[in-house]
Amino acid sequence: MADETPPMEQDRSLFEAPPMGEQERMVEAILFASAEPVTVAELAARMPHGSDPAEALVHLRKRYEGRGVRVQKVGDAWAIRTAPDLGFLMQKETMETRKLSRAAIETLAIVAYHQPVTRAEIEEIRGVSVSRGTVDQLLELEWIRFGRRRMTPGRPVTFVVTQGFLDHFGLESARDLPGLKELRAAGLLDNRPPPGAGLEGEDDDEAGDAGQSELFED
Amino acid sequence: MADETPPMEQDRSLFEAPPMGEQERMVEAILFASAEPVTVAELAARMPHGSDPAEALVHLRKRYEGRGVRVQKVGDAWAIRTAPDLGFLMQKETMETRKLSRAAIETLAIVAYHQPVTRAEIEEIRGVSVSRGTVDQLLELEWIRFGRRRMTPGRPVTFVVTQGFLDHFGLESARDLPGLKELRAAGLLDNRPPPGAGLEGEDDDEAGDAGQSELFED
Amino acid sequence: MTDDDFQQDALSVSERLAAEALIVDVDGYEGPLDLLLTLARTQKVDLRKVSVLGLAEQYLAFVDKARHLRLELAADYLVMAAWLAFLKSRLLLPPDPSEDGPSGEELAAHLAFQLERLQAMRDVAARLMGRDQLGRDFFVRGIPEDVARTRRVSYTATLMDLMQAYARIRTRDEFRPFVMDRDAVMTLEQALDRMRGLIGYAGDWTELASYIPEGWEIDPARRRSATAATFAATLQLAKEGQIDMRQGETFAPIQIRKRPHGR
Repeated sequence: MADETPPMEQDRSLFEAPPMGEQERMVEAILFASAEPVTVAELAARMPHGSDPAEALVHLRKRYEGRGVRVQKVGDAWAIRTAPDLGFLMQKETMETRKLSRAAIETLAIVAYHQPVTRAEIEEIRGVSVSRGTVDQLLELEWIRFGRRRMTPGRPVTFVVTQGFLDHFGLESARDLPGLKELRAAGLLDNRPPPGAGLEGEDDDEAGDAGQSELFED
Repeated sequence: MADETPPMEQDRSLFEAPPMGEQERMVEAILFASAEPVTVAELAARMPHGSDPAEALVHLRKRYEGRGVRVQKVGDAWAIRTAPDLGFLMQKETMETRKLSRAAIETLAIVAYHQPVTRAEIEEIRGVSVSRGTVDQLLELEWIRFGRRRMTPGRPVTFVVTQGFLDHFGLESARDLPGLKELRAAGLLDNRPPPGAGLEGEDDDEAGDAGQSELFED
Repeated sequence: MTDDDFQQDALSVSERLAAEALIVDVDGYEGPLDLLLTLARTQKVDLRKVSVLGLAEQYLAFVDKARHLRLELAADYLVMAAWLAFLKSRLLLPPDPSEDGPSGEELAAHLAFQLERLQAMRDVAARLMGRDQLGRDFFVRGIPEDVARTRRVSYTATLMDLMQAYARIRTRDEFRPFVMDRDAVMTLEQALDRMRGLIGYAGDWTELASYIPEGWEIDPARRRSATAATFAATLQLAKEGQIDMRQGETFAPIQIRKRPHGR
């Protein structure tokens, strides 16, 4: 076998093909990591010279019999797939993820930084009105919830962020959100002249509900 | 083989949890299907009522020992990853990773070994200020995130490493960082304030963030 | 003889090059601590046994050489030099019991600790980067399963998105001219712009109050501001000779009209 080896092959191929157990491991790893089903020819091209991926596949296929996943032929290629009887477990995997809209993410950011905050205050900070859909979406995602009513005329409801929000963003508490100064230090803000008077001033009229604003004094 | 079982699934879960062999298959299927690590809680939520994914994981992990892929712990989650010794087969899958600067690598190591750590502490250890881009890059890679605020004057935010960091470097937890024990034993992870840092007191444990930067500022 | 001369020259040239190389390398150091660590390594001893006094002398000699070659050193290098000179004197002189503050030994021990710690972090950083890495040595599932049975949409956002959104809102605010921060204020410029546009239609005497823009006449604060601004604007236009103004008596309505030969 070694006689026929082209002179340019790797050193490894000058010796002999790896043992079948090793070849089986290789096929397993390649099938697992490949983004598409892999043909026997492709397997052979990627494995050390002299390997026999077809035989390794037979062993591997047998090894996965009755397991939670199985080695399956797709056209003339091979892939690892979930056992059909376990398909019901995959329902969560079918979720389609989409980015939040800019309006939603800005509203969420304001709730997180200024909670408890009323809709009117959100609108004041964003400078545009907040559509019902945006708030509904954040409520539905369970990232914000209703807080206490504000003891001001009209007794408006306030919004606060939820534990689910903290979990999603990997925060231990909303107080750990970085302040302006830290955002700037992390390069998330352009280096602009320091703010003379930030939003705190506008919101401070209700001392009891000042919330987190004290965190952002630069 | 069990192609016709799905309708039975629901009924069965009303009575008892599936046998452990079945649970192992389920965990196997879920972990195979997901590119991201899956927590035990997520596994439990997706498996029939009464399942014990933690125990199933012990069996599954053992089953994959020495195989082409392995069951790996990542923080409090689990994932299947190819065996590192087979990386040479995977040139096709290799992603072009952004080359990290020396400053970024050192900053990452300091966050990992000293976490939770403030920016001032990072600067104290490196002896130079940390540029905006460095922290920004590590945040963007999702290798570090903001941790709890330090309850010291100024309440600075801290940085900690993420699950993504553990996953990337194949670590079960931050406790498994190479050389961590030796560093700790040598006292090199202590927060040791410079002598005479504060005139107020010599209580070494309550190290402020003033740090050695004063050395360079006089 | 000539050979000797030649050799001497060659030697001094290479010496000079070596010295310059050393200095030019200052740019390659990440601050004085990095430079000190490099110098400490040339002592070829365990970092825990490094001679801080010797290190201080090495550093001072280095800075001296840089000065000699008229190379500019960043301020923090010079600050460190001053501090090390101070440390050196503390280490050499017998301790003065009347003096406050840490002893030279304490300061030296802390510097040694810093150097050892920095070196340790560099070592573990190298070990960390030497580990098998995801996407390079080991790999995730290439075909994450997606059995399209129940399709649910889940919205996602990262912490970066959140912080960038907040930063965006906040910077927008920082940049708003401060007069705009109070929407109950009309500026002279606004009023002037408005009046210039309207004055062409004022052939007859009209009351100044009728020029208050819509939406400004109800809220008292807004009305006050708009009146003041509009009045100031008419004074300006009168001064420019574009309008005439009159007032029947004190507190009577002010009236204006376009000057017939104006413009």
